[in-house]
Amino acid sequence: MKRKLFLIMLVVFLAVLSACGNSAIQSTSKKEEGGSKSGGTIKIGVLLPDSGVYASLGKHLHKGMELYFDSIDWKIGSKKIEIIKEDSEADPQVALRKARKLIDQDKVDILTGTVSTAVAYAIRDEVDKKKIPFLVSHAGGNDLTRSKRSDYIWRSSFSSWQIGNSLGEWAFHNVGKTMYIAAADYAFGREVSEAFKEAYTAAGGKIVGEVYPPLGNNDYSSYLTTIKNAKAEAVYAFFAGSDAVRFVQQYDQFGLKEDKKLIGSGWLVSEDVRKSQGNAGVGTISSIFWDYSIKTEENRQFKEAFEKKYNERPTIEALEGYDAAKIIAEALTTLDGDASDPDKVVEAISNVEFISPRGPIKFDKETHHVIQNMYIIETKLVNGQTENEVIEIIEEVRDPGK
Amino acid sequence: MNKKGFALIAAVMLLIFSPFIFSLFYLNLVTEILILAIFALSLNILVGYTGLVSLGHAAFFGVGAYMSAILAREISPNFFLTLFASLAAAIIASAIIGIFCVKVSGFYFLMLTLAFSQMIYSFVHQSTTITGGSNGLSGIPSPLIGSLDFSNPVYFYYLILLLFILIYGGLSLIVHSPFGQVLIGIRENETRLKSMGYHTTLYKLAAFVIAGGLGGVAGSLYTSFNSFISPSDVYWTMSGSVLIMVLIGGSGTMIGPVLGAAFIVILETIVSSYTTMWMMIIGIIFILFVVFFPKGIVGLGKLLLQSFSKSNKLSAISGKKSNALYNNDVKN
Amino acid sequence: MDIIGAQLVNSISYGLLLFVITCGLSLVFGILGVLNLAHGSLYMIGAYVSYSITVHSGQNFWLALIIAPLAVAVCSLIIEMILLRPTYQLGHLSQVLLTFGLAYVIHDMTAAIWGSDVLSIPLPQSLSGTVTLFNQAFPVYRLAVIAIGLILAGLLWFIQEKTRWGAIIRAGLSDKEMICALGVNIQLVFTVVFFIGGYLAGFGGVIAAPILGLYPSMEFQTLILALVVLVIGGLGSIAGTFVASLTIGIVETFCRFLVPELSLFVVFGLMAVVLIVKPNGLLGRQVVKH
Amino acid sequence: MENHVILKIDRVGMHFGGLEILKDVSLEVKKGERIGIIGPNGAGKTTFFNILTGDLKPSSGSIYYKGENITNVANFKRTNAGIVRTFQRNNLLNELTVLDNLLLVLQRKHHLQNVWFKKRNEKKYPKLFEEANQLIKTWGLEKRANEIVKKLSYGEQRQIEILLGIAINPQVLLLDEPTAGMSQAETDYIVDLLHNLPKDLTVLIIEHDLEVVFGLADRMVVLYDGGILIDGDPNEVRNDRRVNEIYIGKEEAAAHA
Repeated sequence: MKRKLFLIMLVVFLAVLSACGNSAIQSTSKKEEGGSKSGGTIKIGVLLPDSGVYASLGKHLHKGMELYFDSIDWKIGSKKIEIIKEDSEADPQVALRKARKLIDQDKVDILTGTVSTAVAYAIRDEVDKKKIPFLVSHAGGNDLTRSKRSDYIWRSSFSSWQIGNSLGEWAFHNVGKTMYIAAADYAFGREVSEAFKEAYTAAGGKIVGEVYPPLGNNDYSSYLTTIKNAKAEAVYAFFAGSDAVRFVQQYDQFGLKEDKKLIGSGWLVSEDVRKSQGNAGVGTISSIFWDYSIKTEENRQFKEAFEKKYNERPTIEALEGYDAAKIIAEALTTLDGDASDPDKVVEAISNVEFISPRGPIKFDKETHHVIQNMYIIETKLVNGQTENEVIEIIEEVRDPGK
Repeated sequence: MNKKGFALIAAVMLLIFSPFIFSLFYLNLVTEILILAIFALSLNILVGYTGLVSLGHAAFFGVGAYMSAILAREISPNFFLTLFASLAAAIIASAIIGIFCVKVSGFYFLMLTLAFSQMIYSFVHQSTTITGGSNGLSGIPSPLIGSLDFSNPVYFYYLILLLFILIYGGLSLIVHSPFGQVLIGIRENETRLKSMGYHTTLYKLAAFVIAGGLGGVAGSLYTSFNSFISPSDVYWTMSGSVLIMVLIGGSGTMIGPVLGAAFIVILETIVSSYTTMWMMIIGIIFILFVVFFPKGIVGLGKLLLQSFSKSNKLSAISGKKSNALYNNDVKN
Repeated sequence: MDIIGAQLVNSISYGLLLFVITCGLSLVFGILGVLNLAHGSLYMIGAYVSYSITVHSGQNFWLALIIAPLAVAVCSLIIEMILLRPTYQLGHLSQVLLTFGLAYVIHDMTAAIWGSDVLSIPLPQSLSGTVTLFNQAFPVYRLAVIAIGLILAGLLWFIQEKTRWGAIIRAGLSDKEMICALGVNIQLVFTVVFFIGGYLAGFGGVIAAPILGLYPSMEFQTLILALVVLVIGGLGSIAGTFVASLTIGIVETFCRFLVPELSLFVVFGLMAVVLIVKPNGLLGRQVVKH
Repeated sequence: MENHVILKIDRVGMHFGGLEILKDVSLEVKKGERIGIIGPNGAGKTTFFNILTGDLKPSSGSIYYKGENITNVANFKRTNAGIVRTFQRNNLLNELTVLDNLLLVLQRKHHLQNVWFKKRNEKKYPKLFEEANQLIKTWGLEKRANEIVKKLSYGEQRQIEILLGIAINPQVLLLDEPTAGMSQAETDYIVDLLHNLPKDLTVLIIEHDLEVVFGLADRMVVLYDGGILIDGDPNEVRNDRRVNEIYIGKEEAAAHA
């Protein structure tokens, strides 16, 4: 008898519970929630990896964002800015779960982040369906502003096309007529080298061979021997993080630097890996959209502020975080801090235009992708340490969107 | 009404009312737990009932998931089509792999399943044109049954709940059936089973295929749920985490893997919002369970229940405790 | 022909690097029957400790090579005494799981101490040059790794075959009760073997660090590779581990050279084939049932 | 039918590496015979059993069962054909109950093992449970039916070891030291049970306890150094000088030491 009574009470209890609160049934049957979202605060959901292989990139993006919001005192007009961080790990499914939490539970007004392109693709439908403005601050997969374009997704970082394409023509004229390509075997590596190949061969260059070591490959000796014996004047490489450290070091150790110039994307010799490479990176030419060595007033101020706050040099990810924060702030300022209407927010983002530490940036309203300068940089030895130097600027590079 | 039936009805009722109580986020979380619970239940047939510890179960999850994703994109998002195609693909894959794996046992079985799953992983990772490579496949249309669209999370939840109940019920029938008892016998002493006249290799293969097939179903549901699949769900770490779910929950019991899945998903979701050290926390909890509660959450629960229920005489406890611990589901 | 020769040198150097990384795991498994899934983590600790030492000692690689393996061995000793010793009665599967949980814990501990940036250790000054073989420059350090691998293999072989300790160890392999009867403290054997296993893991970490670098999740990658070597070689056989390391070195290097698309596939393919055709590994002991 | 040969072992040899364990052993077993196999440790008795059951493949020679060559037939198939063994060391499903151990045997016998979706309980399988309970009762294990096997005494486990073999209704039963390690009372009990086995059942029994084996067997085979030394009437064997020298004498010496 007791149990039957308990069951009846359970039913009553559940029925009462379901009558109040915002249950799933209610929120899915209602169309728009209107102003119930934020009161006096603007909630920004930040989805970045705090653990796993990309943790250090996530950390720098966070630092950059916080640096900018510090500078405006975490306020836009009368509204307070609140960031809600979630760890995307390196797992798209976990990231999607976290994105749902930010959107459904925390009711963020704007979403930003994602280092991994797979994560960005994974949450793409969710933000599109729920009309959450999503500013991509790192993930560079081409399709995000092409076939997977959404009204609510804007990208302030880069596309793999921009990275690869920018060096193609320049390399043909200044490096050599024959090229070997070595890139990490994952979607991004393939896209970057594809874009480079296109531009390089269009200029008249010849690709002698290609090799795609797996992501996280530990020993490049076999590939290097193959490359060494190929008849190419130079090598275009795409590697990042620990792969970049190992590849550049081993490239030097196996004596390839003497007869084949190494060129590639900026991550090959970026701020965060150069120190670990020793002097191996010296002489490398790469293309990227920002570098520590850019000599503009905006960049000087950014570097100074960053070094003062964190006592270390900013990395390119710090810059990405900084710019993403600034874009969000500038867009919302034009709306007086009212982030309740996602359509107005994305409209405001599309009109943002300012001079960033990386040079002037604005958005392509067609593709939703950032239009920015690309820099060709060379790694040199300065006072016993490697430093990059900008040797050429390619202005206003626009992703073709196709 | 016995104790067990009562608990069952209460649990099912709670699940049925979930959409009325939980907010959307928690409802999605419950959906995800149910899908991963199906995955863990499938592995449990191998690990818990047949005694074959596999470190490659994500392979079948992946086969099912990619099968669903490709079919939904290229042919039709019809739910039954994707579900049964995934089931069939996973059954075929597990039958082929199983033929080799069931010939070895113990550590060798662990390593051989790992080897096969890593081969499938590298295939998925490499075949960019079919599987989207490292970026995975996204924008997969939500499942349809006739003209009914399951993009609404509440409908989808009920669909998953129904499937979960069917699979849970089906599996508990199987493990208590004469066939299931053969599997338990193999776990306990394969030599003896052979000398009783059982073709144990065939039974192990059957268990492998059931596990693989249901793993594929779980993968298919996961794809439908998230509209997305990527190679990280086929990687060995996925196999490792589902194994942890089974072991923490309580292997060789029906409810254990479900509790394990819930525990890990909730832990990972909640804890990682506060600290980046969630791996350490899972690691420590895992170690504690291995040392103190080798029978998982289920074993812990039974211990607690026994120490609470004062009606039991002391002698009955001491006599029955180990009984319950070592023989969780076998007797019922 | 030069390119084949060069690739052969690459194979051997990579293979012996694998041997240096793996032999500790093989030793512990062979003697104690404990599959230490925290082996990769001990390797990682070795690499990070040697990083800290080189940074604070003005890039003194040799100092790191002396201290870091000892530090790891002490860690390993602590793990054995606090975690494993009280749980020997739980059985092998539980111990495997225990070390797996430990790997998770160590993962976050190292991340908390050393951060998640990519780090590396510069080559020791004296070994940083190159030598030309088969018309190609080879880093001296790679050749040194070959020498170290060979010496280590020889040393382990000598200890196992020619010394009293080796005799005890071999006895322990076949019959634990017997060595108890011989009046040997089996507890001590376990502790010492675990200590040595930890030392070798740390040693591997220091030797590999200048080549492989330091980065988050490096231990899991190493662990998987080490398990593959262990399986292919035959469980717990030092000679088997040596042969397997070289085999993988050769197969993987030449696969990268000839069909690079398959290089991820081939190692696991090789492992599967060995497990199917010769489940005891290339040089594993034949286990007779009954 | 009395003189019908059920099992024929034809020049079976077995070696592991360089070690020769069985040398050209030949033996014909007639239906209903009770054969005792004795011999010193290491004579190859258990290996001989393992070859008969298919747990080991002989290096040479063949085995015929009811006229059919079964040398390459898998062990479980031989069980199903009627050749059933018990083990020298208890080899039970230790974590399961006595009843569950027995049910596994019986469900195989009644071809119920491939039923998937019907719970195995007393209501749904009344005959199966009835038979199991009957056997348990016959063997005096009623109070132990729902105990986990490993909680039972050694003697009781030994009893179950034999029970599991007999429950299949074998045609040839191979008993590997059925009374090893048992007390005198337990041994007597087992011997009594073995005496009551159906008369048409063929039994091969390895036994160290000579009292037991001479009591049960109507034919004795002495294995020595991998070959058959003597094959004959129990009384003949008992009085054979060679047997007393190489086997019995040693055993007794050991027993008195």
